[in-house]
Amino acid sequence: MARYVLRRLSQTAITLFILSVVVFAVSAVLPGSVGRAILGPFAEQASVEKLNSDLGVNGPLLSRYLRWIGGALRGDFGDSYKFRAPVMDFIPAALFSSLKLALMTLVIVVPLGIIGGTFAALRQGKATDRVITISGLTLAVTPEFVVGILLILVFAVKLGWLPAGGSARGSVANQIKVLILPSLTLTAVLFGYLSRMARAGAIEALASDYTRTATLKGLPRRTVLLRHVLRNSLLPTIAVIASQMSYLLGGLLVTETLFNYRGLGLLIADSARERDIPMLMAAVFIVGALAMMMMLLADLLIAWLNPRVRLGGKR
Amino acid sequence: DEKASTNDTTAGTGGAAQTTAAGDTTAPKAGGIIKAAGGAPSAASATLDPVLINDGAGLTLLSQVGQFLAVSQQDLTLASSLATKWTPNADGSEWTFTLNPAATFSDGAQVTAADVVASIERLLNPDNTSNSLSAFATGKLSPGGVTALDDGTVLFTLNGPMGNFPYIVSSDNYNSIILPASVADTTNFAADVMSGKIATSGPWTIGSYDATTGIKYKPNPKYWGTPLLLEGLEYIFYTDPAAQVAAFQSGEVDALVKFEVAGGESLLDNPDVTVYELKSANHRQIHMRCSEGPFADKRVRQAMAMSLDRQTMIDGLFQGKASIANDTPFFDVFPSSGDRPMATFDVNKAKALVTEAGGGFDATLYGINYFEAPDLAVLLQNAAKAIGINLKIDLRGDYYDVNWVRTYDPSVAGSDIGITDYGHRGVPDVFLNAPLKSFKSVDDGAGVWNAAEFANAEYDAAVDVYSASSDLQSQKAAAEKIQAILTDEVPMLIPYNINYLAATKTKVAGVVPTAMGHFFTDKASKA
Amino acid sequence: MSTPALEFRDLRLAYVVRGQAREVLRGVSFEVQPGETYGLVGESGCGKSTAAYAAVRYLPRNARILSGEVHVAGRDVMSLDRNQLRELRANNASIVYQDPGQALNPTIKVGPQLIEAFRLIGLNKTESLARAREMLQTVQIADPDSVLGRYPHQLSGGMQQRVIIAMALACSPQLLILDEPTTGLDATVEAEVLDLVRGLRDEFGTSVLFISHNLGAIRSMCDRVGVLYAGQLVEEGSAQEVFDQPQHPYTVGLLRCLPRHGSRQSAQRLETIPGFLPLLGAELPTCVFVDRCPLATEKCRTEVPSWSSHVGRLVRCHHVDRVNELVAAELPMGTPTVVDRSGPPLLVLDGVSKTFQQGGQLIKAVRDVSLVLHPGETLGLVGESGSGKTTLAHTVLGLHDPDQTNSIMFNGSPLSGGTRRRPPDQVRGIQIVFQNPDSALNRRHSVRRIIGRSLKRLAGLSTAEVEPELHAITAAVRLTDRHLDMRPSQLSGGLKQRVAIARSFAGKPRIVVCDEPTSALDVSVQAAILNLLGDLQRDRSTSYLFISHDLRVVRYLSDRIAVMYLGRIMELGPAERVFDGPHHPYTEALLSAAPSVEGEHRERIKLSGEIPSAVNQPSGCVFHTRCPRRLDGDICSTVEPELTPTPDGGAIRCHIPFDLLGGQPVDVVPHRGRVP
Amino acid sequence: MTTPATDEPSINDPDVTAGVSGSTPDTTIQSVRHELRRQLFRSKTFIIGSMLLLFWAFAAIAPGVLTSHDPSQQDPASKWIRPFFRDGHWLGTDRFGRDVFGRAIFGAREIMIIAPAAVVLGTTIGVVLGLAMGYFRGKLDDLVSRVIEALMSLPVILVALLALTSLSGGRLTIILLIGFLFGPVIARTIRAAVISERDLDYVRAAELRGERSWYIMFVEILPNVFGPIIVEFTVRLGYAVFTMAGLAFIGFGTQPGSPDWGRTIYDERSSLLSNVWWPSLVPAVALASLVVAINLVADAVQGLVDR
Ligand SMILES: Nc1ncnc2c1ncn2[C@@H]1O[C@H](COP(=O)(O)OP(=O)(O)OP(=O)(O)O)[C@@H](O)[C@H]1O
Ligand SMILES: Nc1ncnc2c1ncn2[C@@H]1O[C@H](COP(=O)(O)OP(=O)(O)OP(=O)(O)O)[C@@H](O)[C@H]1O
Ligand SMILES: [Mg+2]
Ligand SMILES: [Mg+2]
Repeated sequence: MARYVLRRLSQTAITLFILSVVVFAVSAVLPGSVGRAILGPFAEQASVEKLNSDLGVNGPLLSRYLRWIGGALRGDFGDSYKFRAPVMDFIPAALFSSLKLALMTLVIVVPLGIIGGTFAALRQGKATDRVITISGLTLAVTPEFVVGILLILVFAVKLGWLPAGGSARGSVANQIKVLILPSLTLTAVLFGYLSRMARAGAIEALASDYTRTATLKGLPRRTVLLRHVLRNSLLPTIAVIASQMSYLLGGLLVTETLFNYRGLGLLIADSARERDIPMLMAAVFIVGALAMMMMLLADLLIAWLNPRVRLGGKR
Repeated sequence: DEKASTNDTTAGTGGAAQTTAAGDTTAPKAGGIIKAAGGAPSAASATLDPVLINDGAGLTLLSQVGQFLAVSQQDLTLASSLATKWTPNADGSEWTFTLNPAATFSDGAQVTAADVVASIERLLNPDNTSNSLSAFATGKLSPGGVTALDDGTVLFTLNGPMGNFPYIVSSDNYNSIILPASVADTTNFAADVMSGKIATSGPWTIGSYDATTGIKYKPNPKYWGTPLLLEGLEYIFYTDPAAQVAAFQSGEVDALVKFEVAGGESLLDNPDVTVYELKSANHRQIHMRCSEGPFADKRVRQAMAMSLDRQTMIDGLFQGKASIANDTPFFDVFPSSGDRPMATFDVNKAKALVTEAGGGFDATLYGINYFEAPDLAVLLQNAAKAIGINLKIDLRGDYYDVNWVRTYDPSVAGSDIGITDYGHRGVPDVFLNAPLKSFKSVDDGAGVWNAAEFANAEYDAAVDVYSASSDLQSQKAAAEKIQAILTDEVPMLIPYNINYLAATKTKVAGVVPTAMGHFFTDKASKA
Repeated sequence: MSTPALEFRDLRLAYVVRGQAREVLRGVSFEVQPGETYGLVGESGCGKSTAAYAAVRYLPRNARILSGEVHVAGRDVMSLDRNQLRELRANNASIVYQDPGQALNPTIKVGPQLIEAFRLIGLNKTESLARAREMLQTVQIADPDSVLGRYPHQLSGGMQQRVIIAMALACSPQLLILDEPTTGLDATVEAEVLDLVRGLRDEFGTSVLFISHNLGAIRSMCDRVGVLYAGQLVEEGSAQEVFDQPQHPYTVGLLRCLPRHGSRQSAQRLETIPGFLPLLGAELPTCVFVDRCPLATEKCRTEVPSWSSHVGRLVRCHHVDRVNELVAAELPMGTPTVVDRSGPPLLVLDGVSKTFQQGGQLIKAVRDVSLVLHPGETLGLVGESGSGKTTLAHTVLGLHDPDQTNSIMFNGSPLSGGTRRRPPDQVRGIQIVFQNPDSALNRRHSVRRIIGRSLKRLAGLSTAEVEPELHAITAAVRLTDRHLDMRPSQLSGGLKQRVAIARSFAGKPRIVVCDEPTSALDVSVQAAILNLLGDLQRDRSTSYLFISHDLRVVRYLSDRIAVMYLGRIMELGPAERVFDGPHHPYTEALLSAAPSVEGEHRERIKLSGEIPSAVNQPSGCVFHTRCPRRLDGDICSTVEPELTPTPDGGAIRCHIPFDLLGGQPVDVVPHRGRVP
Repeated sequence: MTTPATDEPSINDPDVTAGVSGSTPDTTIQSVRHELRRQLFRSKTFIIGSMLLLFWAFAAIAPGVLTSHDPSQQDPASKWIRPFFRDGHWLGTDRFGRDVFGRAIFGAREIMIIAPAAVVLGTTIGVVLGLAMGYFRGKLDDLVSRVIEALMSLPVILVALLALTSLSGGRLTIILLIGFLFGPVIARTIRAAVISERDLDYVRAAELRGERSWYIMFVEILPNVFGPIIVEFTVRLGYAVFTMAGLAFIGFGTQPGSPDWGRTIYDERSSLLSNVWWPSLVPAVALASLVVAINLVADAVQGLVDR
């Protein structure tokens, strides 16, 4: 196990490096004059050029990258063009809110997905199965901004039960109230994929020899399902949850904008619009790193759940 | 004389009652907090630095704490604020402003001429790269042009005659709030106001401010005007207009500082919503390049103008909440506009013109892709198609990415036709200069945004005459000449000017939005 | 009389395939008395497993009972409701099947899985644990506690199967069903597992339904056997009698397919059963065996023979009286292959070693192997699983680089490591027939393409020349042109193996490695393949490196035999001597492990302990940890014996002098099976 | 003496009589293909799925046949007519009085061109990468895997967002973007499949014929991983369609006025708040139906491939 962990860690390190290059490269080719974008149309050209040189957006690429990554390693992603303050003054808070949202979403979608998927697997090929799969799929492909607005329309505007958005502050109860609609929006999108995976995993486990053994032992069906089937079908599901993490974080961009929820997603959307490149890079990089960590965690978790890996190969 | 102050001596905004306000019948009740939804200030405005602020969100926030010499009201006439009266010399090249002796800053100090000089000169100083430079250029005011005659009077010496000058130091030029002369550096304005380091004269001071989420105001204890009714004022920043409307509908906020018809339809005929509809000079310009390319031929440009069914446009895009414009910046909001011939809608004539000019062609329509511009683009496309011109739409994130204006960077291609947005101004001067006057150099402000590459000596002269004239009659005369030229040459299409829309819940009364984007709350109350 | 533990009453069962019910069991009737062991034999696909699972009503969704009943301990299985069925499975009947690796839940420790079984019969935690421990001891697992704490993958196949058996016996069931419990296990392991079952059966008085391909195993285990063919029992009687005087033509054929004790390929061909098992669900208003029966007459095609008693057993045949006509014909021996030992050997291995690096561990798969192979010679390679046979073969083929270069000489010139680095004639010179034809043939390519490509590459033929050659070679492996346009998936196992053989012979190889070429095939098919290999060798005087678990087969085919253990050659010599002795203690053990159909029962030489891992091998003689003839003193455990030459040109790696080594096979002991 | 003594294969060798005795399953490739086809057309999912697909494909090719309305034909007078079947507008009209149904039909084309093109590109990249990684393993595999992980850790929409600001959103851009975003993901799946294939003996056999690597990869292995490829292709097709809609949200993609579904859904979404649901929900449903259709077909195909 230790050896495996080490290998995965080193791999992740490399991946992080590549990620940083990718992020920098893409951001570096952003066209247009940063200064002009910041100062606006009616600002004098002189002002624009002055600002550009102040921001040092004209240096050679490599040195700029080194400066950036160097800072990043020290947790300093430079100053925001927009707020004229260290990017890191803004990201942690945003990150925290986003994680809250992500967590809430997972809390809803994971059990839902697994139960739905397993249920579908048990009714494989029957109507129930079809309904679950297709409805999941349909939700998954309906853009967040449609699902979101519908939710707002119904629960915030029409029924007035829940707030149409805002940031999760204050009492836990209040925070949860704020989080429900956005996380439901994300749930709608993720449920399809998750249940699909859970279903596949369950079907495989159901067809396996050890399930047959358990049944022929004379175990009650419930025990067979809970102890033997689910236990094994969960592994692939965990994997997919992790790989969907990056997807979830992507969904944040749209969802947070829609619900005016001040998290990384909204921060990224704003920074992109405002050409706040240091902020954009930092945020995107962190989102990527986060997703990567999730994959890593999932891999380790799976490894740990799977004795084969945990305890090494045969005997 | 026209520009002399009205007898209104009340401090603050002196705004007229809201135009379409529904329920401001009952006597306003004291107390309560208003929560307003608005956009987050842009990069330049993020610290609320009065020198740099360049967008609606920024000015809305700034004008809660800072005050101007005069306030441009909803009817675009000037009301006194820190200054009680202003008078020009004979040719309107010198203006004398008399300050209100009652006016004080939040630290109790009186507002003096020295403060005015310091504040305005800060904006004029090129090193500070203020957003207001172009405005002052139009206003013909240069560094050193401001002098204090005594504690209570300030003299503005201009480079030439300028009839509309008072607007340049009014709320119209939203950067020009007056701060104590002692203030050296405004780069961290919001923070400094919060900490009391910078004293301001407005009804509110800043309680807390987070450039990403919103701002909370608390009453200015030493406010010199009529006492506030509200206990507090709060702005929440939104990125997505739809989100704003949703929040407003579901009652998270009491007011929308500004909203668009598209997406806001549900508010328009809603019993418990007060909609404020203000005439404004906010408009879109569709420039057509006169120097080269398919639009170089005047007849093609005229044809384009005739191809537009402007009334339908207005109905379709704004549910009528806009006014037809005649491809000139002289909108019905401007007193100086005078009475104008209505633009004609005549597809056949347009077709004919195009054929004369050598028949239809393909072109790419560039433009911004926010506000209603995408829809406008579609409408233009349809209209053009009808007269044999095929427009391929290519809207980019925003104007400056594409550099389809060659004035700053001759190397770029420029564009034959493109849409951009112009915000509200209290006077047409900026519109007449930046995008239309012949471009000479970046430093000489004229024509810096002349995407149409329109160069017409006659026009330039006419504009100079207009700017110089300080009385309405002569302005109207000059205006008619200008309009004649523009409607004949058609360097740009200006199909409409959009009414400014703000909304509050009916329980909110007494707020005074302006087309510029101010949202004065000094007389506001909440039931 | 007591109620039978298991009783099939004319059970007719079908699988619904594409809306059609296809009959698999065509009226099967038999019973297993309490304490009796009943064997079910028959070639693959004849319905053995179906019968087994029908007994516990664990049938695929598409299975349909057409008629008949199955009774376990007197209860009609098909009429039970869900709970009763559960109880039946929990208390009365247990089943053990192939591939123990899959049968245990990989994510749960052995303990809990075993304890579960005891909890079911109403014991509490502590009791269950105690019983689990006992039970593991009963199935002869040395340290139960450590095993209880391990995960399935940490156990060897044998251990896993033991655990499963323990689990099956938890409820001390009346009926234990074993569906090929030892297929895929080593002969040595198999023997142990069977011993175990035998012991437990006697101890618990359990009735056993025992299904196996391995006729030897069946004979050594069972009191009575039923011969199943196409879903019908064709013969039933006491094991001894059925195997010694088979009464049904099918049984006769089945037994004759096996190489007879001591017979040699060069001496006689094997008999085969022509034709095929009828299609699943085919209409058979006839004798099911008619298409393949040498005695078939018109009557057989028109009348279904009755299930009638004959010389003390049940037979389903119209011509029971004529079976003795089926005397074992002495098949004419083809001209035996002349092994040319005069010239230089074709292949010389001189101290070949192969070490794998895996996760920082060194796996010494092959250690210092030296061999020679002469033209036309067949060298048998035997040894338990993991002993390095395949690795050695692959190294010769150039699929692995040997640890030190130039340790292999082919035709006088050194063989370089990778195939890609070898000159064409070396590449075509050595080819292989893989164990599993399914994975050895590209499922997406047609037979024509598979063989054609080899002809192009190896025989270096142009597209034009390929066609005639193609027909020649397919004919040589007894395929018809019709097969050329088929995909492997459309061919039976035997046909696939023929294609594989055709492919390897395409380039007229000098040496062909056969890695267990028949272990995946039924005996009747195996016979045909072995014949084919023999013929090809005779025609082309090819040399074989023949790897197999099945000593009987190896002996039948090989001139000389090499016995491998932990990557080393323990013994090398002429087939006769290696089999009849004197031989290495390990060889001796291997031989004694294989049960024979002839039913002579040697006392089995038990090998204590597990095969040591190839990673950390024992000091001294690698076999000393299990050696039954281990010498007193610590020489065996400290000094690795040399491979010392024997008079017959072979060699043995043992400290015991050659002449003192176990001579004749250990003396025969009386049959241990009990006649009811 | 009845025991066959001769070595006449058709008599003596059991296997040879295959087909003759009719005892092996249907024997020619054609018949197998035929069988597969029959299987497919038996499965309801496939029927329904392909019906829908065909419908949209048809809409993409000949929209004019399905609707008489010009998708860009504006009519301010008839703005926001409600569904259903009022004034000749099946599903009502949008804020320009354009026929919603008509736009949905015409909108199909954009997606039906872009999505497949993008996925073909992605699959090609994925297959080549996956084959190389899976077959060669080692350093190459490690490196590429890392890059892929890096790319995968970035949400598609973020990469698009970054790319958007530097590229102009044309059809080609989107195809390239989606293609290159999906390539790595697909590569991962293919790689896994290849790895399990390369351990099979037919690859050994090929090596023993001294075949070149490319031959082994593309001629021997590739046909055997068609299963996963087909599945990936269809599944990704679904994702692509969905991604396009997402791109529209960040203003990336087709230009205003285009009836493209994603774009329309985005443009019309705000009117949802005024209870005007049809202009945005109709294309949304169209989108869903297309993706569901694709997946139904995918499932059916997968079901067969798995056999
Ligand atoms: N679920 C099923 N649907 C259709 N046919 C099946 C099914 N299960 C098994 N068969 C077929 O039924 C026949 C009998 O299968 P069964 O497994 O009982 O044979 P067997 O004697 O156990 O063979 P083997 O010795 O290989 O295990 C085989 O031809 C098999 O292909
Ligand atoms: N590619 C490989 N990498 C690492 N270890 C291997 C590899 N191939 C074989 N081994 C190890 O080498 C040893 C010999 O394996 P090999 O397959 O040669 O034995 P075998 O005699 O062929 O076994 P079987 O009879 O089951 O085929 C085993 O311990 C096996 O685990
Ligand atoms: Mg079986
Ligand atoms: Mg092997």
